[in-house]
Amino acid sequence: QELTLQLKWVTQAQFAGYYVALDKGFYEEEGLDVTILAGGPDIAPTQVLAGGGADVIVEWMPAALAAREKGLPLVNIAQPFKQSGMMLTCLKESGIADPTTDFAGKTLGVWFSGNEYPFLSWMSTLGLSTEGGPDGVTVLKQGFNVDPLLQKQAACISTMTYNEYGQVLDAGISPDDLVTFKYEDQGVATLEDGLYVLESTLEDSAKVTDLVRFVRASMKGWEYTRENPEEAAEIVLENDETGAQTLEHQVRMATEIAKLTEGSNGTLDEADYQRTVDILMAGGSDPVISKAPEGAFTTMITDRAFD
Amino acid sequence: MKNHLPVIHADNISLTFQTADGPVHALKDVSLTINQGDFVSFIGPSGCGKTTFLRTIAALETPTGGVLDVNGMTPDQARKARAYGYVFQAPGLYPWRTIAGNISLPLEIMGFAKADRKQRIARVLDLVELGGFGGKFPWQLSGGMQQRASIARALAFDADILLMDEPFGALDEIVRDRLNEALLELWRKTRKTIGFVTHSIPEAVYLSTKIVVMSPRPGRITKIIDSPLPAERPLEIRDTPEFIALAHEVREGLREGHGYD
Amino acid sequence: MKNHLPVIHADNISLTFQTADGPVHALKDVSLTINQGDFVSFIGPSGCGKTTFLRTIAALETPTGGVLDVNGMTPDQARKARAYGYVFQAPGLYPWRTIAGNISLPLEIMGFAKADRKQRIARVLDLVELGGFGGKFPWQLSGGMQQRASIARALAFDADILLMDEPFGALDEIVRDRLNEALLELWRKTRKTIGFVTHSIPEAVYLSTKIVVMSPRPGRITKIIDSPLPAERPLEIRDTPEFIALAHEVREGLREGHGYD
Amino acid sequence: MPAPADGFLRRGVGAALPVLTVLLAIIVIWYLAAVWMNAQWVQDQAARAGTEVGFGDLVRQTLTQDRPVLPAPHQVAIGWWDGVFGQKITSKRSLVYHGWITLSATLAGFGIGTVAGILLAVGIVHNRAMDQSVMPWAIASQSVPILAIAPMVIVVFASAGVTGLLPKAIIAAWLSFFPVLVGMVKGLRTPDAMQLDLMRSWNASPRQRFWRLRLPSSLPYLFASLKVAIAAALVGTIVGELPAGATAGLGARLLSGSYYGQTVQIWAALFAAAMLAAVLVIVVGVIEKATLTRMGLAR
Amino acid sequence: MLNALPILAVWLGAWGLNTWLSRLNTRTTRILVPLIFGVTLLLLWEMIVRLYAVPSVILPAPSQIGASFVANRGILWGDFVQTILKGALSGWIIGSLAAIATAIAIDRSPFLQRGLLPIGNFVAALPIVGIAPIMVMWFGFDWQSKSAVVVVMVFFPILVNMVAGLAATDQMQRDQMATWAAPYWQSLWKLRMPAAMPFLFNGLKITTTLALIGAIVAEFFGSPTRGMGFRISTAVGRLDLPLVWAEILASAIAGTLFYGIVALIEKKVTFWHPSQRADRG
Ligand SMILES: Nc1ncnc2c1ncn2[C@@H]1O[C@H](COP(=O)(O)OP(=O)(O)OP(=O)(O)O)[C@@H](O)[C@H]1O
Ligand SMILES: Nc1ncnc2c1ncn2[C@@H]1O[C@H](COP(=O)(O)OP(=O)(O)OP(=O)(O)O)[C@@H](O)[C@H]1O
Ligand SMILES: Cc1ncc(C[n+]2csc(CCO)c2C)c(N)n1
Ligand SMILES: [Mg+2]
Ligand SMILES: [Mg+2]
Repeated sequence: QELTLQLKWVTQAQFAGYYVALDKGFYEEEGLDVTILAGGPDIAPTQVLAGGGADVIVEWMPAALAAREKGLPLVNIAQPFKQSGMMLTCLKESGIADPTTDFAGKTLGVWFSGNEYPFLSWMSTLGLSTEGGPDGVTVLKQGFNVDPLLQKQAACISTMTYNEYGQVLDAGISPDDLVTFKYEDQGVATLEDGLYVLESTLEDSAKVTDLVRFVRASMKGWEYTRENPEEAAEIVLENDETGAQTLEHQVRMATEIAKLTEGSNGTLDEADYQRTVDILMAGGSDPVISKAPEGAFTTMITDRAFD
Repeated sequence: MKNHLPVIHADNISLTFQTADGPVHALKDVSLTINQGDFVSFIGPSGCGKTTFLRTIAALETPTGGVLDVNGMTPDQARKARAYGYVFQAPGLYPWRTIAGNISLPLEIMGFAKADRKQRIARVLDLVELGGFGGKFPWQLSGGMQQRASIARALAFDADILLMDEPFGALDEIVRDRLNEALLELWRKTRKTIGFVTHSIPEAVYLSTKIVVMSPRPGRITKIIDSPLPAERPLEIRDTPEFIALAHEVREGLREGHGYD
Repeated sequence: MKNHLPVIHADNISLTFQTADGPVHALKDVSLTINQGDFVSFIGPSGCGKTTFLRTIAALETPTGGVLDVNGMTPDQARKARAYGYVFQAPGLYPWRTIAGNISLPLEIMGFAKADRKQRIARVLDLVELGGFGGKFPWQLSGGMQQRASIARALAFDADILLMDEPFGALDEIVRDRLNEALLELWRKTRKTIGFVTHSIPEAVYLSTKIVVMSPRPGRITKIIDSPLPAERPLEIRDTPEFIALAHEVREGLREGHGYD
Repeated sequence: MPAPADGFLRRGVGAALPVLTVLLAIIVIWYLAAVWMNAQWVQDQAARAGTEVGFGDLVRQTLTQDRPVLPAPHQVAIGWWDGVFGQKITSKRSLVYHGWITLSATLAGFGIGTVAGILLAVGIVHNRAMDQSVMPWAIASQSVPILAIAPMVIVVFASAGVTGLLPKAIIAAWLSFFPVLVGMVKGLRTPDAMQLDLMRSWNASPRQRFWRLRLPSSLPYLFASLKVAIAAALVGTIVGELPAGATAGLGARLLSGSYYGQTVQIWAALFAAAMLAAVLVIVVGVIEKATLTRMGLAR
Repeated sequence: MLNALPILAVWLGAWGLNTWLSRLNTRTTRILVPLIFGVTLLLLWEMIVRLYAVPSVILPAPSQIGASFVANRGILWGDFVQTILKGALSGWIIGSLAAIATAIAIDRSPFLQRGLLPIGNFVAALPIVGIAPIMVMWFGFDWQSKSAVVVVMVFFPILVNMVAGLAATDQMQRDQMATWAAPYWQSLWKLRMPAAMPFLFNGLKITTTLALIGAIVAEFFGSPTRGMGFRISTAVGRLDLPLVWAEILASAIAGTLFYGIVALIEKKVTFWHPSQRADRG
């Protein structure tokens, strides 16, 4: 059975579980022929799914729910990532110590293309405008790297615990010179990498069986990754076609990712889901989603997978 | 020397171009008969319709009035029957073909067999004294040689009627003299019917059996002069009183019709 | 009629161009004296160095041998002293300037005052019978009119020496006759020294006080003919025996030096 | 025959000397700029470490940084050399491998664009309705931001089951058809009225007129625009590789260099792209020269 | 298959109409024909999207795009100002002026010309968009970095054209200047500059579209929260495809206008050039 998975971003250890499952033959064991498509800055996985270019996508829940409200019936079928790895990393010299008071008037780097929702929610809970000015924050569309911080073009930039933060350290800035605000700690964490399909896929029982097998094999891959981060990193490296990744960085990423997948067998925790929805709806004037979605997730797949 | 079979017969030809600035009467009520073997020169100031008349004969323009008859056909039928060899003022050779290739082009288009083409090319090259230059590209030749090649091209497919629009306009006087001699020689040998446009009075007088003087606005024929000169014409004939008298007559004819701006 | 002040004196001038195919002897041992008020025609087959000699006088080329003296100066000093009005074969008008603007251009460069410029432009436009066309752009005029404008431009700043390189080469015979008459008239009025290149024997004979026949490879003077014709020359003079004899002499001179290929 | 060889040599040196001088000047300016632009970081680091740097150290450190703002020429050269010769050409770290991916899409796009451009030009020259309809829209098509279209082209093609080289090639073709169209229309229209009249006086068919007159006359124009078009195709491919989730190719290499702030990698990829462009243009130039010489059009 | 019939019918109908109109060849039809062509394309697009039920997240219909264009005109205007006016236009102007000045400066030195021209020709053919990430790193997020990319992109094509233009006078014209003993600046102003204009405008026209590409590509590597490139990538993330296409439409309109304005100025400045003059007949 053929199945195509669209990743959210480029080939890196963030998606190690899937690559490991592919490489170690876990998918094959389940009788699946899986193709993994790497993502990129302007690839919106939701759009690829809608266009029929993929059967399953890795996406963050805010983007998925926003797309659902736009009329694209996305359903979460599994949630390998239990925790959020997102944070804002600031230079200490910028004088930011407390998010509630110190952000005003500062310039912050943010990722767009559907990744801006957690940040926007946070700012609206803080009551800060994102339109600049002394009482708001100036937002930059952050590119793909941590240069804005190194070049001091922004006071803070978005980083993931497992990726960009490490790059800041690699660039020669010591943790002592940095201040970090994890979304988890700020109480604005939303669910990240989950697996999503279209509602219509779930109406096809043959497809559902495939998905069950797919999720089971993927989670086996994640388990393997947690136990063998180094080997997982090597597998990722082999699959990276740009040849830009380094083993060192991927090992660190695999190790950090392990902390985020810890405690999830892939089944979505309804409480986490509810918290994410609440945060997204909390945003004052311009919430990411305006009403509580219905049928945006199903545990049927994971239930059958781990029965 | 004249042959009394009429080849081209124009009866009250008119041609008006519609332009943005209003109509231009390039030809008005032009009547003329050209017989088999005639060498007819057209002379007249710029814009008097010489080119237009030649083009009309060759069916490159369609008259807006009058009847034109070529060997009992319409000009367009005659064109399709490949009755015309046309030589323009500039040689207009194709730079990507050798001289032989250039002469071959119309033959290819008309579907002559390869062997036949080869033989014809050799013949006309000799005729214009360009034997041995067939393999050269046009830009490797002088202007005079190019013009001879272009005449060879028009001769190659043995059209009955040769139409030449100021073929020697761009050449210097000495080269022109030589080509004039060569053209006369050719005409004597082949007895083709030739229509020849020129700006030069001596050239017209030297070459023609019939000189047609035209005048502009509207383009019309003001005088037709039959030449009393013999067919055999050495270059020195131009210093004879007959020649000078004839040239004088042409010049007077020209001046009468000349509205100079 | 001649005036015996020498203006241009060439003594054994040679000019060799170094080209990829070896040296070209454009001029070899050319000696000539031109007096104040002379009208000198240069005639000869293509490539005999007529243009090169005119350009050498105007300091547009530097001779590789010999001495050239213009009013006691080197040609380059004379050029800087703005001694020359040069008319090229093509009109060479600037398409982005009107006719008046074109005539004005050398005047601007030479620093004439505005009012003076205006007056001079009006004068020379009248002289070449282009009054009323000052506001037109070059491309709106016929070739003959453009050529007259270019002559007007060379006249506007009253240079002592007028050098003209086949100025009427591209015109039809009738227009050419008119311009020849006008040029003679102008020369009679102003008594400028004129160097004039042409391919046409009648033109050279009709205009000149001195005819210089040249011959190519190497470019050299083969004959210098002083004209016995009077200064007053109606067009009809061309049908007189003196004229025809002179023309014949020039043609013979030409033919001698002519290596025709 | 020492003379011609000597002349050739002298001419060669005569042509090379000014270019070399300018190149040298550029390299010197580049080094100065590298020192100047990278100094800030060296000083920041020193300040964080609480030390002072002397001038000698400053220069040395600015030219050896891992993540320089502007890498020094020798760093780029080493990065490029390592990318081209330091790897197996099948390695994903090899610039040859990525260059090949980009090249194949470029050539495919160039091919599609050229064919499209020529066909449109032929249509325009022979059909007045097309002449008046197509040109304004062809110009408009070039103002569409292809970078924005690129991901969508990829998605639309992917949804139709087409992935890989073709979508990128389409984007390359989008940029390269235009110069071909413009040049070819001009070229097909170069035969003057006289040459067309000659054809008519020989009673040539439209087909003969096209193959024996219009097409050969247009070739010099075609080649001139092909040189522009192939460079444009390369730009198109690289732009197509940037956002569209391409995982290999020089564009992807530029981007992944950008992800990880590896300026040397960006510059090395940039130089590889530059050289690819130069080689492509030169190859078209050589073909042009050969063809035109054979046709007797090159003098 | 049946769906294809009406599409085919519209196509053939419009084609026939255009063929007929183009025969008339009047001033009105010369405007009408391309318009009909464009409208037909839009119509076909609309029909394909509707008849084959193409999801709007893949390809929205022109009607949706139009509606989005109208509804979002405030945003579109802001993006236009940011990307086109501040980024592309400023860069284009600076780049052009710099190129013209450089061309004049090296015009007097054959040595520099021989040194710079081959390099200029070479650089003009390079995929310069690749410097966008570097420029964002150097000049920051705002329009300055976009402008810088555009400056570098347009500089060499204009330089090469301008240098060629300054050399485009013919021998006779230069000789004329010599016989009048014209000093350098006079012959530059009165001869070489006007003669160079057709070449210069050739370069200016080519670079209008380059400027747009450069500015938008650079936004991709970092930008403030406005600009056409920013909006497009954000809107794709939000699956607001009609807005994406509205931006594309805006950019196409802006680009065509930009080109058109330059072409219009060209027509005014080089009115004398044969290519600008309607020939007889
Ligand atoms: N295609 C055309 N459209 C409009 N007017 C034309 C066209 N062809 C020729 N004319 C006009 O018709 C008149 C006659 O032109 P024609 O070319 O026949 O003159 P000509 O005697 O050959 O002149 P020349 O000696 O300058 O070649 C001129 O006024 C010319 O402007
Ligand atoms: N710049 C140059 N470089 C090399 N050779 C030249 C140059 N200018 C002229 N020649 C050569 O010098 C010779 C004389 O040329 P010139 O132009 O003076 O002849 P001409 O008598 O004016 O001929 P025409 O009647 O064709 O104008 C010719 O052989 C020509 O090819
Ligand atoms: C233009 C741009 N958009 C989004 C992201 C964010 N993103 C997508 S996946 C992922 C995980 C770790 O890299 C992150 C951070 C980015 N980096 N650049
Ligand atoms: Mg004519
Ligand atoms: Mg000459």
